Amino acid sequence: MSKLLEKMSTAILEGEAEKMPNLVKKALAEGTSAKEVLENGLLVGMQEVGVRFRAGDMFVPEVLMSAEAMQAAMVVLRPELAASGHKQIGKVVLGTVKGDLHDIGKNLVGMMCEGAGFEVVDIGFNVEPENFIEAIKNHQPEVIGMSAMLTTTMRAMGHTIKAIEEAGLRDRVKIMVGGAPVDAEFAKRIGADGYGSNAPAGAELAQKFVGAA
Amino acid sequence: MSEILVQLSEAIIDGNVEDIVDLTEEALDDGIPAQEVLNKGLMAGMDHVGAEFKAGNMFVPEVLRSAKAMQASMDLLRPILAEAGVKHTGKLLLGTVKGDLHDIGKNLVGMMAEGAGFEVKDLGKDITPDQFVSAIKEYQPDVIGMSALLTTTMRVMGHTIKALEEAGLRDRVKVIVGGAPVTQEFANQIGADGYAPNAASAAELARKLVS
Amino acid sequence: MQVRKNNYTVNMTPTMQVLTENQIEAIYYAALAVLSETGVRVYDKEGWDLAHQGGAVVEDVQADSALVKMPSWMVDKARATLPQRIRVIGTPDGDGKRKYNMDLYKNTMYFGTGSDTPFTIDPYTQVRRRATYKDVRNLAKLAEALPNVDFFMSLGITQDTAVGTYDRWQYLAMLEATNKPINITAVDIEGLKDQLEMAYIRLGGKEEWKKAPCFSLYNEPVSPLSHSEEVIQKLLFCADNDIPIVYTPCPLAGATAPATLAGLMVQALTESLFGIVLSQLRKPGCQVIIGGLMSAMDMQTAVYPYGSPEMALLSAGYTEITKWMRVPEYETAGCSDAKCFDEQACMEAAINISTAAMIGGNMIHDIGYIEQGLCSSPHMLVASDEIISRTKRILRGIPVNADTQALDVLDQVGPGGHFLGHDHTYNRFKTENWRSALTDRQVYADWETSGCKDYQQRVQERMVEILEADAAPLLEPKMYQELRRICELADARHKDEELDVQMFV
Amino acid sequence: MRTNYVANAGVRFNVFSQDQLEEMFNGVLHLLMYTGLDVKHEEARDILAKAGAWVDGERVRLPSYMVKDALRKAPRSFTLWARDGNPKHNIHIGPGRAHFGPGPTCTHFIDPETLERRPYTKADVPLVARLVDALPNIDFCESLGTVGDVHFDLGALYEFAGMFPNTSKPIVAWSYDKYDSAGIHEIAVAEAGGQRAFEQRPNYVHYCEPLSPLVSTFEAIDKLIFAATHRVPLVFTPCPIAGGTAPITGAGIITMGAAESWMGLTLAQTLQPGLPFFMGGVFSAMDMNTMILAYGAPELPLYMAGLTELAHYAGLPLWQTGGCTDSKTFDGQAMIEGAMSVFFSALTSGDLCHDVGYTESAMTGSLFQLCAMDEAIGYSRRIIRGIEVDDDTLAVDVINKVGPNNHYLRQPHTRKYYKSEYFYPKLLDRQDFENWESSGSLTMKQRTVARVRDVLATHKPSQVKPETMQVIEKVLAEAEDRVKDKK
Repeated sequence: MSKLLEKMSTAILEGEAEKMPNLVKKALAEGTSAKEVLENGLLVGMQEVGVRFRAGDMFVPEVLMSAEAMQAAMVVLRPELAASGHKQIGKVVLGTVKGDLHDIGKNLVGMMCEGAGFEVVDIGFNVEPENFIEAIKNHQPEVIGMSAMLTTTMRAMGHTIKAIEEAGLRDRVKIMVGGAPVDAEFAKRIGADGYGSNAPAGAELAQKFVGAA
Repeated sequence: MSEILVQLSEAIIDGNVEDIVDLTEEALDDGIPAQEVLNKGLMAGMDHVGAEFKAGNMFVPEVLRSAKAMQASMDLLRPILAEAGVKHTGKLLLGTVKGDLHDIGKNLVGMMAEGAGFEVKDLGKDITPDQFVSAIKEYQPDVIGMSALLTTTMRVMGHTIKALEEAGLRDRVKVIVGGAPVTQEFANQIGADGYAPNAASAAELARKLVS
Repeated sequence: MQVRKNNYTVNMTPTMQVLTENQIEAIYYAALAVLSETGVRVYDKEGWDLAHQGGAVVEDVQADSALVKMPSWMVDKARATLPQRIRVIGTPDGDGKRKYNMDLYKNTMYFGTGSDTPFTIDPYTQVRRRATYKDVRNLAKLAEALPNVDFFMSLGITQDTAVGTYDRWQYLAMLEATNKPINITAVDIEGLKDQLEMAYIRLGGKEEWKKAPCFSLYNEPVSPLSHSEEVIQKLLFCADNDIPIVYTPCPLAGATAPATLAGLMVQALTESLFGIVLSQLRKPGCQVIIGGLMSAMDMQTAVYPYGSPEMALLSAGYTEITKWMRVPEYETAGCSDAKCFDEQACMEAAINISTAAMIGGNMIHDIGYIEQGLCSSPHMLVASDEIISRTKRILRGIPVNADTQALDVLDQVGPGGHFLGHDHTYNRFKTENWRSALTDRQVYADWETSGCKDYQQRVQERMVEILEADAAPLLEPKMYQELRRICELADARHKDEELDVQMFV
Repeated sequence: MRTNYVANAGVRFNVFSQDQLEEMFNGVLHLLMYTGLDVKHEEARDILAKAGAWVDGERVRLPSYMVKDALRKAPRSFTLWARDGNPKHNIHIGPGRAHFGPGPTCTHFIDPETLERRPYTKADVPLVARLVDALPNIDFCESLGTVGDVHFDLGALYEFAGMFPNTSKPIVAWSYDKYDSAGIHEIAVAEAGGQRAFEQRPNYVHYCEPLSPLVSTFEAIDKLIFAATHRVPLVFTPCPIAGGTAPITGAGIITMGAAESWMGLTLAQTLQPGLPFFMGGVFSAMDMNTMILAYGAPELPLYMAGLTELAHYAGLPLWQTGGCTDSKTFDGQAMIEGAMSVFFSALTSGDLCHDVGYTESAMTGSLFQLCAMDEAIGYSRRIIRGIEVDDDTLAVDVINKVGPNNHYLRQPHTRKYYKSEYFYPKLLDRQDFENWESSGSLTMKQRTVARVRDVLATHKPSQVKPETMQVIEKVLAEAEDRVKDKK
């Protein structure tokens, strides 16, 4: 692996967003392919971040700094990837369901997904089923993530899935759900494709859905 | 059973030191034999106290009150019982071993044993093996009880038992030991006849050993 | 001889202080600054209109919300009419007496449970599962029996009843098993109305409610600085109907609140002050209890810790602020992050109950919570009751007088004696010394003989003993039917909502 | 800029008011002056008589001026030094500082491998010392046991010999008699580099225990005289039991116990003015049914808190008690009792808090209790640090910047504070249920066992000088020689 790619993954690990654009540009200028930059540079760093976080050696604010660094790199890299016809990791649409104003968990999932290289569209909180449907049509995401913090609002996740089915869009997306009162059993019951018990698990799940993990 | 005996045992249970002397006199005046006053009045009360204490429903200060009441009544009964030639349950000799000045546990055992009908001789604390030996010669106890509260002094119980052996007295008495750091295992190790984890079971143990 | 002391101050209890009055004021005035300069977002038009009429600046009006900024004089005005004392009294027993009284003001202290956990620990199998109607009734029965639990909240969501109406069923389950004051939750405004009607029936009329309500309502704005439509509507309804409102945000330092504990308190106070002002605008004298659950995000697991030292410390510090303001306080303790009732649950509860008791919030809730408030544990409830009893012993402090200093007793007993037989001991040992059947103090050999039971096993046995004790039903069959009818009517109104009925169990 | 502004640096806690403290203080002086103590040491009685005490047979009564004079001479602030000079292991005694460590003399020990209760042995000493050395919230060392597998007179010496090379944290040394004391001192002095060097930087504290009620035993006084003449900082710690060997009331037990300590203080300061002196010790209630001294009773933290305030009022550091339990096993009771007592101990800033790791009412030492309490102490220390209030922590600007319904995770303010503001537990688990389940559904007991074993397998304390090892061997050999004819 080239020195530059190594530097890149270290910069990701250290959360040095300001260094990233130059590093990526330099690597591309040296002739490293966009795919290689992504896979052998950026993602290597992010994988290490995941490992360290799970081991309790990295803290949420540090992980978010790494995610920011990843994002900064992706801004430069994304057009290159598109130009080279290389498939991007994917797009995730996230929202907290209708009736629920809690969105810290969802925000965290978003940041973690960005860190994993996803393009994230956050449609906010108190989101009606129709708005989810609209977002699927507009953004063409591979993955939908829904969050609910309250027992009273978690049923809205079921309503939303139903609405997506009725709109004929169910096959076009994978749906993951999460939030304090949710568990795997409930996710299955309402017909979701998966359940993430916490933010990193949500991001991992999204990666699994697109075959990136 | 006569009302007065019931009152006597209740006075024991309540630790009613004020009334027990009058009640004892009343019972004797009624013509109830001293032996019966002891067994059916006082001892019945103390048995109840022992059981309640063991069950965690009565507490040390209350038990001590009961023992005090028992003592007050016994002061009256003892000469009459002696006259009638009634024998004690047994004689118990107690002491905290050399080097140890803690004697609360031992005091409590004494009071419980008195409640159980023993004649108790308390040597006090800081008692050398030699003092135990000469006390046995003097008082002829059936049981001796040794106590130690410190890990540093518990070994002296072993020395004392050795001294008894050397003085040829070991067969004449049963030896029981107790105290916070003492265990059954340790009691076996030093050759004691029994170990009791608390005051109530020490009195019981003494009773078992003489019966 | 002078027997009474003169010019002499006594600590009647130990005293604990996190913040000085100056620090409290710094936080309070910072909150006023946030309320007037940053403002809060209100997702209810009736709410922002009311604020506007009362003098607030309303900006950035959107379809569903508006930014409301309140000048500080509005807070001063609201505090002038805000009650400093609130009473909640439980429901009547067989003789018609309402004996469980919560008199909430500056130095009083009451403990109670938390509410609405999706999961519970089965009392017999000890396995974690979704909570049911029967669980709530069982937990209420425990609360009724435990002497140091003063109020109850539904320690579990009844998930074998309809999702849209579970609040009524929960309330019924609680009324079946306890007469203690209850802090209810409501699914929506309709659920609140139904429960109020149930309370009127249970008390025997609205007049009885006016003497003293038998429940308060838990109402939670969303941090940071957001007040949802539901929350505002419930607040207004409570103001109109003399229901005490617990207006309690749950900010999380570093995530939904500033990372510093002082910053979190500023924000939480801003959120509660908004509730206070709005309630007093709607109806001067409206009864508000503020406080909340405050903790710091665990930056390793990204969870909301309920057993953290920061939670204990924030609860204590915030209680001092509310005492200074003379608003009844809703504190937090008796909860843990442990996933089962283990040594961690006991350690965390021991310390957070200690801090809560030393500071003395008026209503201290969340007893019985484990797993970050997602699971209730009957064991934790029973153990917390005992821990509260322990801390109450410490709260009694060390009185100093001739009698307790016992110089004459010491002189009588002298060196080398003992105090066991002394009247001074006999007369006091039952009140001076704390004991509990759950706490083992046997010597090792006796403990072995009695089966080597550890604390968790003893708690389990005590819990089952209470659950299986015969208890006369608290509700007459006719009363039960009347209350149940309201729940059933609610179910009937919601019966067409798919996925809503029997969603979990 | 704020003016005329008072802030709390940490959490304040008081059991007594100033008036009550003054009354308690004078009660102790009264007791010493009119009731007095039995001092079972002739030389000590002579010394005290010469200094002005009223001696009547064994009974010694102290006029108040003597006690006040001794209090004035005793230092409130001083340092106990790590033997290897590691600044992190030094203990600075002074206002507002609480330190923690195990206690001595349990007969039994929980075997770290089998988890069974068994007699304490020589081989256990280094384990305790190494764990103490590694745990971040344990500040000083005691052995958690009485060595049972050596000659019965040499337990204390083997304890010190086992602890000293295995931790550089200051040790509180218990001994049977002055011969032990001399051996222990020889080892410590060897490492310090001579008596003079030791006096300047003492690396251990000597522990003596008088008897309640109101008796200064021969051994306690004999050891005190040794420590005072060799300038070894001293713990003089009675162990009264309310209702048993002390009045049942809190004010009564504290008054009596303080008098017992101050008899030792007066003698020590007469012999060696300025000797660092800790009053103590374990003040709790008797369980009136099982008759044990209740190490887990709520009275213990309460009475200890009151005693701490009295000590600090009198200008002395305190030998506190906490982290102990009456439970026979590692369970909820052990945690409730241990955690509450360390918490209150931390709140009152009792200077050295011992008995951390005691179970079964001081009969059994447990590394697991010690390790769990390390966590409880860390937890308590976070609480007593209190809440800092200044313009930066009030965060009004940050709140304004973030506004309603947003989050703070990416704020520089969060990045600045998230490590210093929060406590990060080592044993308390905060995972969500699924992660906890998939990582094995471990209870705190299981996690604690794992952590203790991990520390014992990996932690390496700093070594003592090679010469010191030789002195240790020499001292032990001489001691064995001294007792070889005693059975």
